[in-house]
Amino acid sequence: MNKVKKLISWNAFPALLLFVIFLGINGIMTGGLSVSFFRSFISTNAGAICVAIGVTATILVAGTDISLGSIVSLVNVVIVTAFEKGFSVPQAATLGLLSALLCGMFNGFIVGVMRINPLLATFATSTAFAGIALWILPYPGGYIDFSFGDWYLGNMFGFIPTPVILIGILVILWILVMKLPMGLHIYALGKDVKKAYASGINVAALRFFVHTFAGLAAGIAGICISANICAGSPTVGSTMSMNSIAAAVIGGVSLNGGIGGIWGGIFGASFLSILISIVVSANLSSVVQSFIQGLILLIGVTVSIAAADKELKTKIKRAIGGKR
Amino acid sequence: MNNISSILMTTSILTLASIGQAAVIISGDSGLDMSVGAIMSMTALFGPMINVGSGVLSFILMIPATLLMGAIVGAINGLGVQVLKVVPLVMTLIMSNVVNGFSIMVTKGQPSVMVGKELQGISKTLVGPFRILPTVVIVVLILLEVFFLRKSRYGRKLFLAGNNRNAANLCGINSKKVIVLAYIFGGAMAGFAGLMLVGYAGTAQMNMASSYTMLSIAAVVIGGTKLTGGKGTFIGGALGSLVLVLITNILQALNMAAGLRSLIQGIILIVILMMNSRAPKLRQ
Amino acid sequence: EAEEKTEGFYIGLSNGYWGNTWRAQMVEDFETKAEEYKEQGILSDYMISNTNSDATEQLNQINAMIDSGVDAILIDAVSPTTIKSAVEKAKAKGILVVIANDPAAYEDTICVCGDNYTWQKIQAMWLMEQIEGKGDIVKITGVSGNAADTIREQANDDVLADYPDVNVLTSAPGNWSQTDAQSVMTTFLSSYDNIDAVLEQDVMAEGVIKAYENANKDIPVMTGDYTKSFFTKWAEMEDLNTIGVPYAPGNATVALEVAVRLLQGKEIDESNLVANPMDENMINTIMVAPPYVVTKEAQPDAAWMEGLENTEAISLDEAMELLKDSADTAALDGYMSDEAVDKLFK
Amino acid sequence: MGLTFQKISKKYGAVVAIKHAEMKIDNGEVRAILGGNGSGKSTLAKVLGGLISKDTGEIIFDGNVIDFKSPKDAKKNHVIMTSQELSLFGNLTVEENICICDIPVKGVFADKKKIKEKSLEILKVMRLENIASKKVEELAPNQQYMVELAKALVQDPKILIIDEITSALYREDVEIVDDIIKNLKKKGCIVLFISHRMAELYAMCDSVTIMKNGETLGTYAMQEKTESELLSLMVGMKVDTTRERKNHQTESRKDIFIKAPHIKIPSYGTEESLEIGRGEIIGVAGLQGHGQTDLIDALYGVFGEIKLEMDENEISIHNSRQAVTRGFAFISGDRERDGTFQERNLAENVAAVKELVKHEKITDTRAILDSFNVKYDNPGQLITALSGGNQQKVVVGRWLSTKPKLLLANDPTKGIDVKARSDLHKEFAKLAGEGSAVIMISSDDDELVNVTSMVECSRVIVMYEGHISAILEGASITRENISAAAMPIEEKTNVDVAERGGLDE
Ligand SMILES: Nc1ncnc2c1ncn2[C@@H]1O[C@H](COP(=O)(O)OP(=O)(O)OP(=O)(O)O)[C@@H](O)[C@H]1O
Ligand SMILES: Nc1ncnc2c1ncn2[C@@H]1O[C@H](COP(=O)(O)OP(=O)(O)OP(=O)(O)O)[C@@H](O)[C@H]1O
Ligand SMILES: [Mg+2]
Ligand SMILES: [Mg+2]
Repeated sequence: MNKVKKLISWNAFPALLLFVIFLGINGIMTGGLSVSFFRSFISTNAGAICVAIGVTATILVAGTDISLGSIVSLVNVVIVTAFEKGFSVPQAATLGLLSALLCGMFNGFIVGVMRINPLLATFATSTAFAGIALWILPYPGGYIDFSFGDWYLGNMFGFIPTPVILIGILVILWILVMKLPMGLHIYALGKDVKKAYASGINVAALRFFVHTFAGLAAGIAGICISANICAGSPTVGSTMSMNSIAAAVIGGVSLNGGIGGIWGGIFGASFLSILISIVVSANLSSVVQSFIQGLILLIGVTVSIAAADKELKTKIKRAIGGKR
Repeated sequence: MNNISSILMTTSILTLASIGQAAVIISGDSGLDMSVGAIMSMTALFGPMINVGSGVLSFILMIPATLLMGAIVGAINGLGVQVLKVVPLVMTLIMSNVVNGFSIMVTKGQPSVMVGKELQGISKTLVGPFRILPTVVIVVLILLEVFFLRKSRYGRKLFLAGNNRNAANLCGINSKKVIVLAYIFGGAMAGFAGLMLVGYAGTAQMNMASSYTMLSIAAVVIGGTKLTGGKGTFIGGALGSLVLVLITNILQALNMAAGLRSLIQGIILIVILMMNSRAPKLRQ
Repeated sequence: EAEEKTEGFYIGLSNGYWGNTWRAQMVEDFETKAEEYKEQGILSDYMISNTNSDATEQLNQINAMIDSGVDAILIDAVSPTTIKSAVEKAKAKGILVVIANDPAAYEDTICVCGDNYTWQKIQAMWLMEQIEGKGDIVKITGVSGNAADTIREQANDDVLADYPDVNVLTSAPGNWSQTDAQSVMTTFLSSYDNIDAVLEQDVMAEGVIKAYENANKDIPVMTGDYTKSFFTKWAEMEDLNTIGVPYAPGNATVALEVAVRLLQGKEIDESNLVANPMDENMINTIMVAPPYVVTKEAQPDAAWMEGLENTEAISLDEAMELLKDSADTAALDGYMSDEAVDKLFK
Repeated sequence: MGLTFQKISKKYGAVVAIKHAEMKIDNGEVRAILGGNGSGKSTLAKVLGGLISKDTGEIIFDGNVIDFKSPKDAKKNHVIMTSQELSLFGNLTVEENICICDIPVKGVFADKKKIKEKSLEILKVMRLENIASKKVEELAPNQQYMVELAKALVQDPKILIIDEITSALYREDVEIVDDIIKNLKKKGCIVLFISHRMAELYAMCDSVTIMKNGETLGTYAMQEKTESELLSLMVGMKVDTTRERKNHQTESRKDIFIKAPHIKIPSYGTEESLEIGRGEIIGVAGLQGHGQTDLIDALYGVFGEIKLEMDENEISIHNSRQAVTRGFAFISGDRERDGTFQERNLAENVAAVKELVKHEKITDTRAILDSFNVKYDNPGQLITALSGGNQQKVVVGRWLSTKPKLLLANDPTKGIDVKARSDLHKEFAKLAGEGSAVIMISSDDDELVNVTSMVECSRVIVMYEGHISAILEGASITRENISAAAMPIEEKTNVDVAERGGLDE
């Protein structure tokens, strides 16, 4: 009973609930959910989920990062170019990951050390990163050995799909970070910078770390997407940044910082993805699709925000008849 | 010379958008309007469709009509932020999807837009490089800055509500109303900017103004307004707009690969932000 | 193999961009034809999904279509390289995949796309004829990195290679946007005193004209646009020397016509297939030539009309007549008739 | 040995916050720093705590020059600062907050068990074990101040700076603090104690350094000087602290003009009623969290609609705007959250109600500021450029300039120096004298006794568990009676009122 209560009051619960409900609807509409549905769902959306994890980390310290999509594009371009220059697939992927880390560190430097508003700083860097991607590979093209795609669409340790492992790496890494003293510091910093500073927390270093982590997440997202498409596309991530912020908010992560967790980002992103499937399966007239999609999104966000609203909660509790 | 006037025209349009954006940012609570581009695109499509008898009359009607269209979206933004309590960034982001979807739904993706001579006349020359639109915008800018933002009771309330909502409420200021009105004003300005954009461009397309969202935010911030709300100016936003348009134009004139251009643009933006918008040190 | 059906197919169209009139018209053309097939019973139903350049969203949409049990999917990809996993999945389920409108190269698919190369070549050849093979010109290109832009610029380059006396002063992307083109052209005008011709592509012509009007300069010979509003303007401007070649939104409809025949078990005559623009080694592409070439007076015998069976040279007046019931922003449109498509098959 | 400040100076831009401050403190000494608002106490404390840099001067501790580059640096050296603004994180639990500066680890990971043990140890001393796993945002303000102190103590301070965190504490908490400080003294810890409450200083401190305009004027043994001597030193003139006993409450004189029969106290789900007379100052006393704040908030319509009878008319108030137009004024206890507009200047802060809500023109902002003795340069200054006390005066000025009929004030003199406090009391008395009424909460019972004595007609109501447990009038308004009513008989066991009453003249 207590566990149920805890689950219900969990920040990410509304997103989880929305996801499950929409998953069910989708199952009904397409006649049952199959293993292959989940496999293609996860392999298609692992990138978006990783980016949502990354952006959630930055939002937790009251920041944000809208350059992750551009980093994803850059990673894709780097991997393809490196592969075509003769590097092996693992080497190329490592190079892509490294460039994402560098981008993340650069963001961390600008936001943490130079103290520039994260929204604007990452807007500027996103322009720059997207520029680099387009500069390296002006046109979609190139290819990566299909063994990359086979690896990605296959399993690891016999039965776990590779994308799940990739997301799992990020999740485990983050869980470990949360167990470090740094974990508490991140939540403290998200609540109030000045107090964090007064409490002896190294604000610049934490910001730097969080953006670097976000860069890493974008790097893994880039690997997922590159493996899924096995080709180069210099703008492949361009729309991911904004989607991921919406995902985080649906997942109960407060844009003011200090509240929520990466599970929120994960469920939020999953909900957004399943929403797309539903809108397609419903076979609506094409002119109303995006309008309806926007409306459902709005409802989703409102639901998850209302669910986190303390005043509303206490009002409901009072109505049910609890004391104080 | 001609290039200057083109810069001024684009700056004027961005300035109009940045005025609305500034009001929303000033309104505080991490206020931000990510739907500026969508509103502009929408009014650019629907504004010129107004056609009642004479061209002049149509043109005169277009202005209140686009202001109204923008204001309606702004009102939904404002209510979403204040009543549904959705964070502004996300609320306005989603609204921008909804608005774009709405434009497609209504026009079935094929708007019938014939931009009239009168509307296109906004880029006519007055004297030398001074064209009608920039001149009007400068006058509007100064009037709004002085008589709306600084002198009017509403403007002063906006600053207070944006700075400290709680305190403003306890003083008897209806912050909710004040903030919603800021979104309405922001939407209306974006609506008007969209009309001017289509007048300048001569033809309308779906999503033609999508880049104006981030540009307007950047312009406002480069102009010295903090994203935390409670303070700021419209004139700063105009200067920010000029800077951004100049950068774009100069880069455009240089012949280089698109990626490189975007890289340089990003770096310039970073440098401007570093020079001009760093948060104060934590240790004084 | 199961017995071939000849009707009652379920077809999906996944459209990767949805931000302009052109694409809306493409979808509408598709819908019109699909409705017609539905009435004839050839299609049992069809579904359409749109995304605005969101590659992941498009993959989700295609997956959802596959899960809905379609017989064929027509894909206009966000980017030619981003749909591999969905194409593989569809093929694995025995679903026919037809790449529509914008080229993309995938094994075991058929690609039915607009012939960007021919389309731009016609305009470049016309422009060269107008300036008699010499002079200073400026070029406004589309969105850098876009596959169509690359092909079109290739056509421009190939044509210009034959004219050593033509000097390209400068070139900048106008992103297929009137406003961007206007601002680029304004910059050009202030940088160069003498411009003999403007070589632009697609829907940016009106931006170029506006830039000239604002600068109060005479418009030189320029390549044009193919929307009703442009033709209207052209008709009003006595001195404007230009050409309109529609890049027709009907391309996707041709893809539908082809897809239905493939589902019915018909086979394409290989002589009609050309190399895929995205992969020279893949001979799987049907190039759809422009349905019309519009010049002030129809020029059916011009050099650029050579070998274009499905293209009709018409005059400006004829074009205006064709467009009289359309919206201002609508493109001059057309697609191959069922008979013409039948000719592509064995 | 000990701690020595040599010629410390600090400027904020052009504002000189401290100049040539000098001070020497022995190990195990509890030193009070006393000074008017803006005299530089907090600045000095922050310099020591590494929060801000100093311009010149040296700090020497146990023979070594110390110059901390950050609070982190200071903490490493066990120089711990608690601050007026609190450094707690509402989203974390009490135990996490207590340990956040130095999280115990097992290997590389945070050790949750250790965190719990460590914080429980301290919380036990404070008799607050039950809040350990609560989130800080759920705590009452006084509990938060105690947690702030706990957070400092757990870092094993060699130098502890207490900057006004006691100003919101209730007496029972202050006594715990007293014990804690005695304990620290025994360990040889240096305590810098900043407070405007004289009684506390006398009870806890060994010596006192007086600051004025950023300078240290001198150091005295605490018992050497009387309260009024100290005040004269810090204000620079004679201060009269004797109280004018003139509250002759008589039933017949009461001229009731507001009746509030149903005041909701949501924290307890109770309801109270109150009748308010013209010219009356009503003090509201009670232990923290017994519904005093709710009482005032409810009257101002903060909890939704309230029906009142005003001048024999039925009225209803459901938001601040209506309250303001009815002539109510509201001074919240949380100045930063509910009072000041920190990005705006003094003039705008003052005009917020009168011009923008009541639509009455303010012709001379300076006159208003001057009449409240605000220390400022010009009305175009940001309000944050003023000290806390002066900011409070600006807020009070904002409301009093509207000539309210009923002033609701929640601990309006919290953190305000003695001079400013008596200025404000005079303003309240003046307002009452003009026929308005004042309802004022204070965490300081002495203050209530004092302020109610300044007008002819006054009462102190004492609240307990959401009810008014006593209404004291006239001569029965004494500190002893207030405490007695605040802690009804069966609970009044371990608080020895008489002993601490000795400091009260
Ligand atoms: N951040 C700041 N920027 C500029 N000036 C400041 C700042 N903080 C304090 N000051 C100035 O420094 C002087 C000393 O301030 P300080 O906070 O030390 O006073 P205080 O003695 O603590 O006053 P109080 O009793 O009101 O707490 C004041 O005049 C104040 O105006
Ligand atoms: N941002 C600032 N700019 C300029 N001066 C400031 C600033 N902040 C504070 N001061 C000055 O520093 C002095 C003390 O400021 P501070 O806020 O520390 O007051 P305080 O002593 O803590 O007040 P209180 O005891 O009422 O809380 C004031 O006189 C004020 O004028
Ligand atoms: Mg202080
Ligand atoms: Mg203070």
